[in-house]
Order: sequence, then C-alpha cells, then structure tokens
Amino acid sequence: MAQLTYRNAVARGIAQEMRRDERVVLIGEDVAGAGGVFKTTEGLLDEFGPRRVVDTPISEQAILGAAMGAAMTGLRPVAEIMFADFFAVCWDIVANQIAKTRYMTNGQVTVPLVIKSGNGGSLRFGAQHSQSVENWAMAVPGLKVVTPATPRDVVGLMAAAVRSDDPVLFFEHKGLYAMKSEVPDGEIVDELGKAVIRRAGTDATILSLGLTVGRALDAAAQLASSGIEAEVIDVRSLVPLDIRTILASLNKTGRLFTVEENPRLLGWGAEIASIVADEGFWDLDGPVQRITTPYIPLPAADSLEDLVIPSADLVAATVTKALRS
Amino acid sequence: MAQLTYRNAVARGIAQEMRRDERVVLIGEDVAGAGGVFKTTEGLLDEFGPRRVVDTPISEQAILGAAMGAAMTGLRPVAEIMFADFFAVCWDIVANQIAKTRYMTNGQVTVPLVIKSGNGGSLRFGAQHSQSVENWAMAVPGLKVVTPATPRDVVGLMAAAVRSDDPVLFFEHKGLYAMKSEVPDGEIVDELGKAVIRRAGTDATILSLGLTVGRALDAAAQLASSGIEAEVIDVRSLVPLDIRTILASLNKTGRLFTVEENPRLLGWGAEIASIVADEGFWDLDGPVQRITTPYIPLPAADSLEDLVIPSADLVAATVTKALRS
Amino acid sequence: MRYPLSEHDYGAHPAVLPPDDPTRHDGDAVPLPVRLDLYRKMQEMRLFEKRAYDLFMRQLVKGTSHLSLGMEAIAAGFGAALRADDLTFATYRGHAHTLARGVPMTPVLAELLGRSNGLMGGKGGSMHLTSVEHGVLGSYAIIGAHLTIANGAAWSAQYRGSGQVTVCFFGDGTTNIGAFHEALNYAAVFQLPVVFVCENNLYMEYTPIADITAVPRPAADRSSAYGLDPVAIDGNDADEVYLTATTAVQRARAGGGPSLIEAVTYRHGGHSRADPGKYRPADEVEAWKRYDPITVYRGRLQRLGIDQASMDRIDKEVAAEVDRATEEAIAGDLPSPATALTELWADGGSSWHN
Amino acid sequence: MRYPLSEHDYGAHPAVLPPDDPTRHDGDAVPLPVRLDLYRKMQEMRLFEKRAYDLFMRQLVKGTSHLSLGMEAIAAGFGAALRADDLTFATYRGHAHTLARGVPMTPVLAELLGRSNGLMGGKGGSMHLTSVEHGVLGSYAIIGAHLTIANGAAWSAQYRGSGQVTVCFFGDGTTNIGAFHEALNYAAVFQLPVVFVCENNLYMEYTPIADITAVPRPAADRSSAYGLDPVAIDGNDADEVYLTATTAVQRARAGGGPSLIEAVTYRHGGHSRADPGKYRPADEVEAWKRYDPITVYRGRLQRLGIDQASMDRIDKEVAAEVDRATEEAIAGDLPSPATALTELWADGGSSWHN
Ligand SMILES: Cc1ncc(C[n+]2csc(CCOP(=O)(O)OP(=O)(O)O)c2C)c(N)n1
Ligand SMILES: Cc1ncc(C[n+]2csc(CCOP(=O)(O)OP(=O)(O)O)c2C)c(N)n1
Ligand SMILES: [Mg+2]
Ligand SMILES: [Mg+2]
Repeated sequence: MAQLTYRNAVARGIAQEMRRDERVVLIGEDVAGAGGVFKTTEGLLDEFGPRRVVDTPISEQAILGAAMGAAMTGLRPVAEIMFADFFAVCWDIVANQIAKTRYMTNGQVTVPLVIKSGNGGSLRFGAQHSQSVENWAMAVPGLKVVTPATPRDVVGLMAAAVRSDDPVLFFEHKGLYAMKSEVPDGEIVDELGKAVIRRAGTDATILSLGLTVGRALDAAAQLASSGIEAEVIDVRSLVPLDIRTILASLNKTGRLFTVEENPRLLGWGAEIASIVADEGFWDLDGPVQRITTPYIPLPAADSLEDLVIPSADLVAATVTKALRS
Repeated sequence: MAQLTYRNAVARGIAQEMRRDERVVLIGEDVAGAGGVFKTTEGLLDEFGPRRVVDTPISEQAILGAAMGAAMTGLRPVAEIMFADFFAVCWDIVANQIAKTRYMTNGQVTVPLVIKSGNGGSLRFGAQHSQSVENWAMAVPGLKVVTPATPRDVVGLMAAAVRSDDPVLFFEHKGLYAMKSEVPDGEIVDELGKAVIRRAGTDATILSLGLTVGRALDAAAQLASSGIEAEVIDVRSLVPLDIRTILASLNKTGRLFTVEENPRLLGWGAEIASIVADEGFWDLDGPVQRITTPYIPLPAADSLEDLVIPSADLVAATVTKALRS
Repeated sequence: MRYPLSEHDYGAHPAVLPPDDPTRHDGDAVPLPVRLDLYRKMQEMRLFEKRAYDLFMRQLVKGTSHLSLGMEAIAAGFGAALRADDLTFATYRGHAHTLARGVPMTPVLAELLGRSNGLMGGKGGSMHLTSVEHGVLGSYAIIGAHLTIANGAAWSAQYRGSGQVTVCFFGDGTTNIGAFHEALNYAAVFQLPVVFVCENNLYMEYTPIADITAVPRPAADRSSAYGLDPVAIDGNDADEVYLTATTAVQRARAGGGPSLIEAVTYRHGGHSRADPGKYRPADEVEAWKRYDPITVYRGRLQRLGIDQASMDRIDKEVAAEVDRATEEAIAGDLPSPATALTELWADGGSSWHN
Repeated sequence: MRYPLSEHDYGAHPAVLPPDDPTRHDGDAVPLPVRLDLYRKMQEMRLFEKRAYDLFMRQLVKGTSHLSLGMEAIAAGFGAALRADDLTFATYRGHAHTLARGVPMTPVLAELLGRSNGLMGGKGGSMHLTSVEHGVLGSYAIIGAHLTIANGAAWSAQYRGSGQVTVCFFGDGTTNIGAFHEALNYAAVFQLPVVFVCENNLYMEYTPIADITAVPRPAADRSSAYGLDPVAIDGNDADEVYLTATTAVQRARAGGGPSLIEAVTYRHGGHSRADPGKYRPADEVEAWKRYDPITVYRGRLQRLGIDQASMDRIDKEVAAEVDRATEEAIAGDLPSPATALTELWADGGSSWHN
C-alpha cells in the first residue's frame, strides 16, 4: 500500500494495462517525452518506448480519428485530450463517429478505446480551460463516461476503461491531480457502472462526482455536527449509471440532492433528478434539489471562481434549509 | 393571410429582417445559388445579391468563425449549419467562442448572430443526419435556443433571433419543412423565451418541442376521446425557458409529461423534470414522466426509425397508463 | 473582397472539360484479365446504381442516396489494385466502393431498402455501408472525419505488422474542411501506409469547387503542404487509375508512407436523389457524359481485340446479377423491431443503467 | 512508419539556430521615430512580462500564464504598422500583442491579478485579454478558432467599408489544427483583408515543431495550398517585421487580399509558468538568448547614432511605468461577487428563465 497522487495514479493505471496487453497504446499531445502537461503519463515512454507512447501534433480530430481507426482494427488505444474543453474541437469524432459506428454497422465494428482528459475547474484557468463536460458525453448514446474521485479509483476505473470493448471517456479532474492517498498494491480493476457510498446516512442522499465528492463529504461532516446524517454517494460512472444504488439510498433517506460542477442546465444531475422524479417519486419526502455551478462560463479570477463552484458550505446550507423547512 | 410551408417561412423570416436591416447577412454552404439544400433560403440571393447572401466552402468552423467575427464588429449574420449533426465539427466555435466571449470580456463584446440548422429525424437519413441536438446547446451557458413548430413561429422566432443581441441557435425541424399552414401577412416578431399552450387541458401537462408538438396534440386528441384532458405546451424556447407557463400548467393539472425527440439521457426534458421536481414538487400528484427516443443513435430503416421516435400513440398510452394507475 | 456569384451567375461558371483522347492508355501495361475485370466491375457499379435509382423512384429506397454514376473508374481501379485484406474507407457516396471490394449486391441493395438482410440489418442505410469481412471499414456521412479514422487503421496495420494498406476516398469539397488538413499532416508525420484519394467531380453539393477553393486543384495543389508529391490523374480512365493506385499502394506497403491522389471525374446525375443538377453548364455535362468511363473502357477493350459479344455477355451477366439482387432484397423481411435497441454496446444491447 | 522519438531522444533533436548577422537591417528605410517607438514598445513588453513573472512567483498571479519573452519584435513590429482602428486577434500568449495596441499596463496587470480594475474585471484572466476600444478583439486560448473569427472581422470591415485591416497572431503548433486550414482557405477564397502571422518559436508546448509537422516551415510551406506567397521572416528583427507587416497590411487595405507570414523566433522561457523548458538543446537556447530582439535592436540603434543614455532613459521610463502599474494593480479591489453573474447576455445578466 503506497501513497500515490491522483496524477501518478493515472500513469500507474495505464502502465498496469500496457504491461498486460501489447495492444494498448497511448497517443496525445506531449504525452510521451514530456510525460503529459499534467504529468499524468510520466514514465510511460521510458517503460514502453516510442512505438507505444506517441507524441502528436495539435490535431485533436486526427488524434481521436487515429484512435478510432486503430480500435476498429485490433488495437486498444488510450488517447489524451489535454483539457476537456477541447472536446469541442473534435466532437464530431467523439459524438458522431466513435459513439455511433458500432450501432450503425449493426455490431460489425467494435471500438475499444479510452479518451482521457483533464476536466473541471478550481485552478483559475478561465472559461476555456475549466469546464466540466461529462454532461456533453452523457447526452450522446454510445459513450461510457467515468470520473474518478480518488487515486485508487483512477487506477481501477482506468483498468476497467481499457478493458472495456466500448469507448470510454475518462474524465480526470484537474483540481484533484495533486490529491494524494493510499492505493493498494497489485492489480486494481473496477467495474464500470458502480457508484460508491462514501459515507452512510439516513436523512438525505447527496450525489457527487469528481471534485464535488470531497465537498459533499465535507458538507456531510458539517451536517452531522448539527444532527443531520447525510449519505454521500460518489456516482463515478454516468454511463452506465448505477440507478439502483441511488434509488436504494433515496428509499432510505427520502431526500435527494445533487452536487454538480457543471453549469446548471442539463448537468448530469438533471437526468438523475428526472429519473428520481419518476421512479423514486413515492419515496420522495420533499423536492429534489440540485446544487450546481450557475449558468455561466467560469470566471478566471480566483475570488470569483471560488464563489461559483459549489462549496461544502453551500451544500450544507442547502441541505439544512431543505430539511429544516 | 397566406398558406406557407415551414421551409418557405424560413426564407420569409430572414427576408423580413434583411429588408429592415442592412447589417443582416447570410452565409452557408449552398445557401445562395441553390437556395439551400432544404430550400429554406430560396429567393434571398435574387433579392439581396451576392454580397449579402454568400455560398461558402465546406468549412463549418470557418463559417461560424466568420459569423462570430462579423457579429463582434457590427454585422448581424445568419449562418447556416446544414444538418444539426454537423454542429459537432464546429462545436468549439459555438460552445467555447460564441457562447463565452461576452462573459469573458465582461461585456465588451456583443455577438448578435443566428445559427440556423436542420435538426431532427423522421426522414430516414440515418444516425449522422437525424439527430436532435437542442440539448447540446442548452447545456452551454451563453446560447439562446429556439425550435419553431409552425410556419408562423418560424417567421416570428427568426425575427426575434435576428434582433437578439445574443447568439441564437435556431433549430429548424427537417421533418416539418413540408408542413404548410396559415401565416399572417405583414411583419411578425416574437419574443424569445415564451412557451405557447397549444391545447388547454386540466388532467395532465404535456411538454413538446418541434416535431413532437404535433404528436403531442394528436395524443391529446386521442386522450380526449377517452376522457383525459391534456394540456399541450409547445416549449419553443429552451433558453430562455418559460418556467412560469410550465409551472402554472402543472399547478392546474398535477401531472407532467415531456415528449422529447432527443435520446433519453440529458434530453431537454431532464432539465424541466428536475426543475419541476424541485419547484413544482408540491403540485405533483404523481411521477414526472419523460417520453423520449431511446438511448440509441437513429437507425436508417424507415420501419425502425418510426418505432423509436416518440409517436402520438406512445404518448397517449403513457399518459393513460400513468393517470389510470 | 471577392464574391464568386458577383463574377458569374449561378450555374454560369466556366465549364471544365474532360480529356479528349480516350486512347492514351491503350498501350499501358495492364494485363487483359485485369482489364476485363475492371470492365465488369464498372458495369456492376453502373447497373447496380441505376437499379438503386429506379427503386428510389418506386419509393422502395427511402431517405436519400448519393450515386456515383460516371465515377466508376476510380472505385474499380483502386479495388483492382488492392489485396483482399486491405482496408477501405468511403463516403455517403460509397456504393461503388463497397461493391469494388467484393461485397455482394444483395446485402447492399437490401440495406438501401431497409431490410433485415441488409448489410447492417437496415440500421446504417445507404450512407453507411460497411463490411468488415471485405475490408470495407465503413462509409461516413459527415465530411472529413473518415480521413482521420483511415489513419488509425493504417497505424494499426503497421503496429500489428499485417502489411495491410488503407485507402480512403473522399470528394473535392472535402479538401476544405479542417479534418482533411489534420489527417494529411498526421499521415505524413508518421509515414502511415495510407492512400488518400480525392474524387474531384468538380462540385461539392451544388457549388463548383473552383468558386470556394483557393487553388485550382483542390487536392494536388495541397500536397506540398504535407511534403507529398502532387498527383492529379484522369479519374475516368480505369487504367490510369489502376496503375496510379498500384504504385501508391505498393509504396505504402513497402513503408514509403502516404500518398494523396486527385482523380478528376464527373457525376452524371445530381448530388443526391433530390437534385437535378441544374447548376452545371450544359456543355460540361454533355462532354463528360460522352467521356463516360465505361464508354472509354469499352472502346479500349474493343481496340485491344475484345469482341462486342464477350462484352455484351458480361453486361448480361451483371444485369442478371442485379435482377437477382433486386429480387432478394425486396424479398427481405423488415428488420425485427427488437434490433432497434441492439448493438450500441459490445454486449449487444443498449442499456445505460443497472 | 516513423516515430520521431525513435530517431532522437527527447530534447536531443537537432538545434535550430538564429541568424548570425544582426546588422542586416541597419540600412532599412524605417524612420527613426518609428525605431525609437519600436524599442520602447519592446521594452514595455519585456519589463511588463518580467514583472508578471515575478508576481506569479509571489503567487499574486494565479492560474497559468504564457510569456512571450524573446518574441517581442513581432508584436511590436506589427503594432507599429497598424492604424489605430485596425483589429488584432491574439492567443493565450497575448500580453505583448495587447500592449502593442496601446492598452495601458495597469488594467492588463490587474486582470492577471484577478482584480476589479482588470481589463475584464477579472473574468477573463491572462489568456483572454481583450480591449475593444484599442482594436484588441481578444485573446483566445483554444488553438485555431481565432483564425476563423479574424476572418469575420475582416469580412465585416470590408462589408462596412471601414478600411480596417485585421491581423491574427498564432503559433507554429497551430498550423496543424483543422481550423487553420479552413480559415486560410476561406480568407483566400473571399480575398479578405486579413494578415495571418505565425509566430514560429520552434515548439508547440514541449514538442519541437519539426517532429510533428510534415514540412520544415509550418506556415510558409503551406502558403501555396491557399494560393498565397510563401513568406518567412526573421521574427527577432523588429525592422524586418515592421516592413513586412507594413507591406502586408497595405496590401490588405488596398484590396489585395490575405497574407500568411511566418516569423521565426524563440521564447526565452518555458511554454507556461510551470515549464522550465528543459526539452530544448542547450546550445539552441543559448544562441537565441544571444539573438534577443531587444539586444539586436539596441545594437542597431547604437550603430545608427542613438546614445546609450537616451536608451537608458527609455528603459527607466518604462520601468517606472511597470512599477506604477504594479502598484495600481495590486491596489485594485477584488471583483464584487455579483459580477460573477453578469454579462453573459447583452442585457447584462445571466438569467435563463422567467
Ligand atoms: C461536415 C459536413 N458538412 C456538410 C455536409 C453536407 N454535404 C454532404 S455531401 C457534401 C458535398 C461534398 O462534396 P465533395 O467532397 O466534393 O463530395 P461529392 O459529394 O462531390 O462526392 C456536403 C456539403 C456534410 N455531410 N458534412
Ligand atoms: C485545441 C487545443 N489543443 C491543445 C491546446 C493546448 N495548448 C495550449 S498552447 C499549445 C501549444 C501551442 O503551440 P504554438 O501554436 O506553437 O504556440 P506557442 O505556445 O508556441 O506560442 C497547446 C498544445 C489548446 N489550447 N487548444
Ligand atoms: Mg465533389
Ligand atoms: Mg510555438
């Protein structure tokens, strides 16, 4: 058991899979020589050589197209899109090609690839380098979507993603790269589509993802001190979605809150809220409430950015108000 | 008062605004000489000349970039993206540039432009030419999003879009282009952000958009014959969203249904369902239900496509079952 | 500033005419069996697409479809130059390219008709023909993407040491989209075994390519931007195509890297079924219809001593094949409703939750 | 297939060296007042960015920032060639280009510090500097897009008959993205009054441009793909830049259409603040630091008879200006919390519902 940073866990997860399977290759801008601009692929060039770890031009469409074509023909590529905001320059390859080709060809073509990307805010990078865009991917049928919240989960979910025969969008949270915690030794492989209850509780269910997991846990600690026992769920995987864990928790607590980093409209919590308003309706003791970044691009200034991304205080206050009213 | 097709209404709306305002210009692939591949811009080259109505290369990023730069500097461009699926090839310009620039510059820059696009299925064009992607746009702060369901609304909403100082994504439904109905003579200008009650009712609220408006109305007619009076709302504008009309209707009926053409996950109805599960919670007499295209790309075969896009029958059956249970 | 439609009325641009000597390649070193095969293949494409058009008019083919009538020499010439396990990527205008690889007519036609015996069970349609078994790695309907995907297949072939070459077809209009540029640079940087084939039929949809392109030859005049040799050929002469293809494919297979080939051709009909193609100067259309690749080739075979009767026999065999395919396709069942929800995921289903 | 890192170790690629004769442009026809202005401007950029770096180290500048230390001659040379109402588009590496248009230092620095007196009230940050009042139509942080947006500004200027010229700066790495290609073709087709300036500093982020580009000169070797003349200049010589800029801008203004200029230069530091720039051969870094545009220019002015004292005076004035801006920026308030929710829409707010 070693302490590992979230960023080093990315490289460890990829290395674990590259050792196991020669078909796994890595491409992206500055992923090889430089070890990634976020240092998430450090050491991989040294261990696996320039044939398996490849630096590319600034050509996101070409990168993902190459990954797709290779996946269609026997490789299992991991491709990096440096900042998740840049999915917008290659969205056609993701949403129209990678996501749809298996279906359109009635299963003739399999596209086993992983697209890893630095997602999310809190680093004062401004509106074009801070977005949380898991919800973009969730809206497109044919993409699996995961966001690990801990170094251990980075390894386990990366392994699951690489082993998946379907395309997986792997959203690393830039604000968590420096996070360090225990990661068990040996091979770690998770299953896609499983949420994890990070803290058990009886009074309210709080759903969280990526950066907001820690904030939800902090909020739950605050709430506990005022007598509210919140259950905090780390959703981990948006597609497939672990509805059962969520509905079971709601059944116990009667109240649902989502803590989303994405801006309000059609954030991932909207889908879950709509599911719960249908399938969990009779379990609900009160309104479903979503705590999200407001409907704005992210401002660059630290003071403003801190204001708008949901904080533990905001979560605690929202839950308290809802449960006390 | 003349009968006008939806497709001709597009040209009429644009012409109305081009006559009024010299700053309004139109660009896109085959929009000038050919009058548009869907014939939505027929006659505009003849009336306004090659300086104001411009055919472009197949370069969607260049088209929208040109529209944006022109909008920043005094013009009011209307740009066409032929099929809404192609937003994926220029999503960076839409989501990262057009949507964010005013905010990032703290209001220094205004981006008054309209992007018109043929959206939606039912024409057997297959997975890459049939998507309903209003939800992609709704998720990005900074874009106004409208979808007219009638020829009259095409004119009124186009005028509103052109006159808006904010960027507007104008989703024309390809399946409605041939629809013909009465359009009043003279200038028509709507307001963005207003839903319309297309049929009043007391037992259930059905939200619809674009192609699904007609289907919801057909369903309501079926329901009426079995004693259920459904209120059908044409949402028209996703951003801004007319929550008041929706909540007022729910307050009357106690039940909410959405009829969405987009695939299930994070369709526009998810946001509305989540709003209603919060702000309308105490008005709800039962679960909120979303009727959507399943979570799949659209199949090409007519028999399959007809199965998966929500039909009037499916809507009627869903509402009946929900209200009778 | 320049507005093309200020310089000429719509449809009144200068005509671009075909070569005038169809005998130029009579003496080329193409073996006769290959030539007979090229002829047969072109007829297959021609008669198949004519039938598809008829079925369209009879409303049996729904949606849209894009024919390459008049452009057959390119798909045929490349098809003949490939190894069975080579990989091809086509566009929405991909019927010919699919047949060129040996995919039988019935499943292709059945796919156009949306039947369960279609190549993709009706889920893909005319614009997305794919037959992995024949190395047809798909037809792509959004301009540009498949050039980048072709690179991936080429990379994989190289990585796996399979010796496969990838060929990617696309149109003149496609040379102006971003993905073209990214794909070409990427292929050149990594020296991928891929051949890019620009089928320059002089028009994007309804706009002459010259009006919206900065250079006269949309592909060949861009080659040097990727360190590649400029290659522009007569796309209506199957021998010129075949020989060019053979050279480029061999080069790629031998590790010589990518090529970009511009094959100039013309479509006889409109862009898609709805289009009468009125935006083209009449003399241009006429000249190109005269310079029909099948006419050119039939003339050549005749000059090389093949008698009319043998060629007629081929035509008849192909016509019979098309008839049979038509019957089989029409006889196909509609896809079972359940298939609408299958094959999104590798597990065969489309579930998004537990 | 070719893998650049099989051919050389990371950071061990062949060095690209600067020109060795800094006197070449001594005799150019650049008026002395312009030259003195160029010198002052370069010093402003230099000292401003050095200060920004210090403030970064003092953790007053948050997030990231990208300096163009060593690249000042380009922004300065173009700045001097422009009319006050001309329009410029820059990248995340845009401090110099913003100052070049006459934007005062205080709001720029305050923006880096996230203060309410920042150019955009703290909402944009270092990567998005914009001052419409000065014709600075923005700094864009996602590679490629702004080339297409610059076209729009050029189109609008032409349409409105304003006579404005648009200049768009970008890096060598940017020439490999799709939007570059679309923008260049579009500008050439419509003959827009726009000047594209590729600041070739030999590296994208941490990868040498030669490793991932199909041609040696990433911009100039692509010009012919757009029917443009190849232009590659010494980007560290402010006079060469100024004269080239003047010609291109005049041409655009006179209706002569777009240009693409590759200005070769070097950044003294890393790509962004976090980067020590270790992937560059030591001799290359050393040679370029010696061929510093300010050193080159100071040498020239001296040879042209300007005494050290006058230049020192300029340096001092600029240093004082930077000090003042620093004080004013640091004294700025934090943005009022309410501003986080303003200016999404033209009505000043960010509401999405009634
Ligand atoms: C990104 C994108 N933009 C626009 C279209 C619509 N479209 C389909 S075919 C076509 C013309 C393509 O022209 P070309 O590349 O010359 O091929 P051709 O049809 O002539 O074979 C266009 C514009 C598309 N499919 N994808
Ligand atoms: C579409 C996109 N891909 C990647 C990046 C990340 N990125 C930022 S700067 C940069 C290098 C750009 O190189 P170049 O164009 O040479 O400009 P320079 O930084 O050298 O001035 C990269 C890859 C980005 N901002 N946008
Ligand atoms: Mg064409
Ligand atoms: Mg650079």
